[in-house]
Amino acid sequence: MLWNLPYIVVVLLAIIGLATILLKRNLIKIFLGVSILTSAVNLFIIVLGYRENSIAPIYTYAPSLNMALPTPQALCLTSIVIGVATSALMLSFAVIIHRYYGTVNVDEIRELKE
Amino acid sequence: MIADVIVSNLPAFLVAVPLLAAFLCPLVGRISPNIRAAWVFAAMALTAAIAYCLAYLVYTGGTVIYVFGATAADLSIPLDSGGIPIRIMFTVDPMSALMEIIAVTVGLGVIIYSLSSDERRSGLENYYTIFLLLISAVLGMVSTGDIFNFFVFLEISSLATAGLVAYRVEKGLAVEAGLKYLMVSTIAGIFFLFAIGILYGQYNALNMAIIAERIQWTPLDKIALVLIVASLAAKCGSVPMHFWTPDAYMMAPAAVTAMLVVASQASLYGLFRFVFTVYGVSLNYVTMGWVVIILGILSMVVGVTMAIPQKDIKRLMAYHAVSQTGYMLLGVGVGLAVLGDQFLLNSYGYTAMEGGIFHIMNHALYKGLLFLTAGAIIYRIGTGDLNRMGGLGHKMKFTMVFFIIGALAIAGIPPFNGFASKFLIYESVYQFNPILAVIAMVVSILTLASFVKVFHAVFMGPPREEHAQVREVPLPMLGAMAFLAILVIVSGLFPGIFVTNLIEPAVHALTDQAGYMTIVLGGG
Amino acid sequence: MIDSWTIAVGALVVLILLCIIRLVLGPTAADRTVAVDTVNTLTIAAMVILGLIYQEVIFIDVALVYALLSFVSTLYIAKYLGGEL
Amino acid sequence: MIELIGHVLVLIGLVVSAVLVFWFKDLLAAALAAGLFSFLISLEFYILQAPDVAISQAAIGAGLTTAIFIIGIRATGRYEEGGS
Amino acid sequence: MTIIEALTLFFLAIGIIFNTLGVIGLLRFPDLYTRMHATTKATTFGSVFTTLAVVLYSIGMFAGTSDSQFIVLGIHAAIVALALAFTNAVSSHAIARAAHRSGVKPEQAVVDRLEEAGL
Amino acid sequence: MRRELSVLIMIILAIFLFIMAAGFTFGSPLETDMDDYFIMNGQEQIATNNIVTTIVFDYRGFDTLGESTVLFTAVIGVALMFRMIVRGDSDENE
Amino acid sequence: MSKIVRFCADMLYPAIVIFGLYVIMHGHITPGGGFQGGAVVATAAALIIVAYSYEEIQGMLSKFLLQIQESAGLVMFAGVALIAIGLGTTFFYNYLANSGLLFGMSVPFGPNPGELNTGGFLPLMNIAVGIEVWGGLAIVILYLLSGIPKEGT
Amino acid sequence: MISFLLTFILVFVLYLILTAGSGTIGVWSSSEIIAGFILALAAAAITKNFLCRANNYRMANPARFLLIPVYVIGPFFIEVIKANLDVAYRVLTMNIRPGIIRISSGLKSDLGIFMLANSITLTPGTITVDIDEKTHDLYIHNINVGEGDELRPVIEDRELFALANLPAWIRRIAE
Repeated sequence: MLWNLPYIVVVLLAIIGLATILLKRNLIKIFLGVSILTSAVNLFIIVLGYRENSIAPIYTYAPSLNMALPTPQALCLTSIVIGVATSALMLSFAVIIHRYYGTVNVDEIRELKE
Repeated sequence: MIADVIVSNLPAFLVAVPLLAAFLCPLVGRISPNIRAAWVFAAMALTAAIAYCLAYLVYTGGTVIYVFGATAADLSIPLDSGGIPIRIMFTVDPMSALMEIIAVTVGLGVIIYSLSSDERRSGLENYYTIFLLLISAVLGMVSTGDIFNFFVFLEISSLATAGLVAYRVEKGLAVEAGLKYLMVSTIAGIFFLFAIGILYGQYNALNMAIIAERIQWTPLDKIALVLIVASLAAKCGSVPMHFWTPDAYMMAPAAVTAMLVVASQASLYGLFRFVFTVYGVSLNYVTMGWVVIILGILSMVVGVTMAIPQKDIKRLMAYHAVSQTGYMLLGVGVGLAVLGDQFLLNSYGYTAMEGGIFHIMNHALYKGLLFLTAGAIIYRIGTGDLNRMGGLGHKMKFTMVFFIIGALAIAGIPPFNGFASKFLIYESVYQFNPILAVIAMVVSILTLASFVKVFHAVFMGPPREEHAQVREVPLPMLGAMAFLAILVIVSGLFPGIFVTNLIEPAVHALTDQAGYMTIVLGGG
Repeated sequence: MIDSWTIAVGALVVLILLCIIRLVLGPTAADRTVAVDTVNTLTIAAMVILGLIYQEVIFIDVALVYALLSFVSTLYIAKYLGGEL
Repeated sequence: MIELIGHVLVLIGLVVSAVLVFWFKDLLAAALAAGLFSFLISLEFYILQAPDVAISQAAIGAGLTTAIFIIGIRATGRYEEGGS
Repeated sequence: MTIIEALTLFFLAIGIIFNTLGVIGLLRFPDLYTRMHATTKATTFGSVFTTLAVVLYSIGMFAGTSDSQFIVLGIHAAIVALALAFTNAVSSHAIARAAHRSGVKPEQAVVDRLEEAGL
Repeated sequence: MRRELSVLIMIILAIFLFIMAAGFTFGSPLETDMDDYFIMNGQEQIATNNIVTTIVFDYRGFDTLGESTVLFTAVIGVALMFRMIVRGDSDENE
Repeated sequence: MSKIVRFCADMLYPAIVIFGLYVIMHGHITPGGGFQGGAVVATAAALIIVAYSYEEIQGMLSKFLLQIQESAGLVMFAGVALIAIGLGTTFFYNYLANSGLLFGMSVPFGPNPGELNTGGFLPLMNIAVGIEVWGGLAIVILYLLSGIPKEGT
Repeated sequence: MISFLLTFILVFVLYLILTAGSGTIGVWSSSEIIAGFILALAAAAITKNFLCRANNYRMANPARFLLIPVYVIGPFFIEVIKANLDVAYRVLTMNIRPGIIRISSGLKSDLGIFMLANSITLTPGTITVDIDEKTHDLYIHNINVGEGDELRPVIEDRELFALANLPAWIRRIAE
């Protein structure tokens, strides 16, 4: 019914995230791109596990036994925590870099370049 | 009884012991420096002992399976699950065992070195915490038989490595190098997760063996393979994505650099594991083999040509690390290219792969040794600039000897271990395609030239007056270097022992996809 | 009865999309913050009603987490805008 | 039918807010758009019957990530071009 | 249709209307403070009313079936409504304060005592 | 140069990802046997109603240990980064 | 922030903490669990941090305590899993499920509202992870705040 | 100690409200009550310094406490509805005179000023913009400043509310 629209959205999000990473020059903006890319892959994993007319994989009063697949949700939880850990570390790097160079523009902090 | 319990749970302890030690390290490390050093050393030694015991078990008794959370450790398939492994499992085959041996050996040497060389720095309790975390991540990566678990350990190693590379925050460059590494590995990790999603979505499984059984080589599988190879190649510093390596290797403390080599090789191991075990039979061998070969050749050539004009000793060595990674890729790639043809495989394919995998081990040893000597030099004279060195030969005799051993080994001069593995690669690659062998030899000669230059710049020449106070480095650092140097010499003098006992089982385990699947899926 | 809930959710989602227009236009960052804050409120309402539509009591907890936590991020933005961070 | 339209609208909102993150020059506005993206993706998880993931996205994505990004922007400078 | 159902629908309609008015106000009003008048109050009350509609629905269902899940539904929805009213008031105050401090001045204002006080 | 290369990489990846998107069908997973096992047996074996938690902490508990370790690593990394600022330490240079 | 926000933070802090603990505790019945609940409690700490200035925070939240909390949570997590080895089974074997001890009740198959006293060691692990995530995320925010340059530099 | 007890009672009640409907002791199950007790002890131990920061235990009196819902449902609600109609009229006719005015409240306690500020914010037409930390005077953005009010430096708080004297209620509850 919805055809593959969620998958298409995943692809679009991934492309936007990649574009932010590759084309933007500001470190914070790049990190925002990374977080979008992470969200895209999370959404991809969740969408993989969705079944038509299913309920959440938690037994409550809800009578139906047609449940969405639980494994992708478990994987996605792991992925979200990894994402927040990575962005915390990256932001701390950016803060330190700003203290040394006074800027977070990628083009201006390339001192290592030959 | 207790011994039985410990032996049957060795794979769990292999990761749990360094992890527990790391969790407690920030607290224990605050008490006093001596307790911290004792704690770290004890944890590392215990881990090494566990790894050696496990490797012994694997080499004598065949692949060890450990299922987390099952009633029995080898119950890979529950009785009521209809033939699917549902839990995470460790599958320690000889290849994994080899990597574990390498990791803990280098790790032990590096810890001893680091306890002495880094003692004047600040934040050491956190530093050693991350060090232990990195070691446990590497051990987990090489042991696991589950693709998502592999991803988790990959991320641990990414974050830990980035933290270690940026350890010298008083230098802005270090932070920049760490950030660069973190960006590359994060994006690689995200695409790796995409690949996991594709494989999971098609086959509803996360275990390597069950995916290997079900895989059908659809277009989606091809995309997943491309994503996996690209991300892991970026992590191990192969050529198209090698730009992070020189910065990271140069700015990290010497001990960390030696460990970085091991971490990169764990990614390389993951690449091999995915290509051979997960995709295996369904793969188009020749194409894939040539892709790996071309990656390897490019890495070799680009690495060595970039290395020659370098002015910084660690940066130069970093480019050589890229170049040496190419040898491994070349050897294994040749093996992969002929994997479909049993005759060619027997005639030279196995030899090539033995060369490539032996080179992993040798490279970890001699490159670790070289980085440690470079660290020793920098420890005493405070700079890595080749132009500001010279005449250190008299002041640092032992370091010079160790440097010579490492340099000769990396250049492939007999009787050191570099020669042993490179020779295996040359002779087999020559049968496969002579041009490749010639390129490999030329690269080797260029490597030798480069190291002769370094040797001359550092140790020869007249003594400079600003280095008048330079003395030999402390004893633990010398001990660590000697430890690795002896291993280099031993594996160079008796390569046959190593190849027959360690490398051959590893190569056969890597190429034997059906055997892997039988062990995991048939062991109900 | 359920249909009216569904229509309500549809209306809320349309309103969320309309708020994005203010996010695009908003001349100052404070305007954008107001837009995002509005989206929070609407999202919480939509989540509560969706929980009822799915007949799953437990889903309400998500809305509760949301209601309590989106507040914190709004405060961070406000503190930054006010120049006190 | 209405649920379907709602679902499609949420997906469109996701793409639009992601484009906004790319497009804004003001990093604070970009962080705000990322927060909005987080809310919407959490709603999408909710619609896709993954309440566990929706909670963690709400708690981590909407609450904490926005906060640490704001702190990061404060520590490094607000506008994308022209450095700090 | 019982009284409770009718009341539920009424609350729901009020909530949606409030929300719509709030968002229209967000789009149409000229400056920040008037927009905040429109949005924070209208959407807060709109969302609180839709949530209260859920509470009413659960009360009605509990009276009909005496199933304990409707207790949980009603109480949690009520807590959501409470939290919404509580936090939205404070956050709109915080935004207004921050906006004034960051230099956004009210348009067509007849008087600005805060500017004069210089806090 | 760099910009063109970036656009090229993005186009290649976009093609890949669109092929990927076309390979799956929304709402009907291709195979479900492992997850059906979890749904049918998880509640009984672990005595837990939330199947996701069952997977996160029991069937794939080791992943969760790794995941917590990732967070721990990040925190220790952040502490390592900010040690100069917080305590005002400074190292002797090498 | 102004007095109103500070007072609101003071009042909401216990409420969010108990709500986070509720999410942690009910991880095996309702959506939620250690990570989500831990993140909620960490956000409560973030609320306190945002309501007061950085200097005032020093007396309220101690980095050292949070560090201990984080380590303790992880050690508890691994320790609970390691006990299984002592009982003769494997790492992460759920030895408490269906045992009748603490958290060891059985649940009937099929739809049911759930009971707190079930789940084997899952609630213990939820608590452990909750403690860890709480400490970890709060300490990250504290460290990042310390990186903000002082005025005039 | 008093603050610990008060916090404990508050969080315990909150936990019980959250878990209502789980069993048969009242509407709670025994395990929920035990767990709630332990968790409330933990939460109170952590947060005891926050809830009663001002060492002001006046609100522990149930008579005052229970007045709050009465206040919200009664006068506050009436005021909100009246103000809503007023604002709707002004929005439709665009007959607005916005401005920021200063309100003197005379309230001393934090809770009182908090309730007044929130009441003002939630009443359509007015937003609390800022607060004078010393005198507890509020600065309010009003969508329709009364004629002549722009000239007065300070305005009494009860003049904002036409129907019910909200400040008097708040004073009764919180002072």
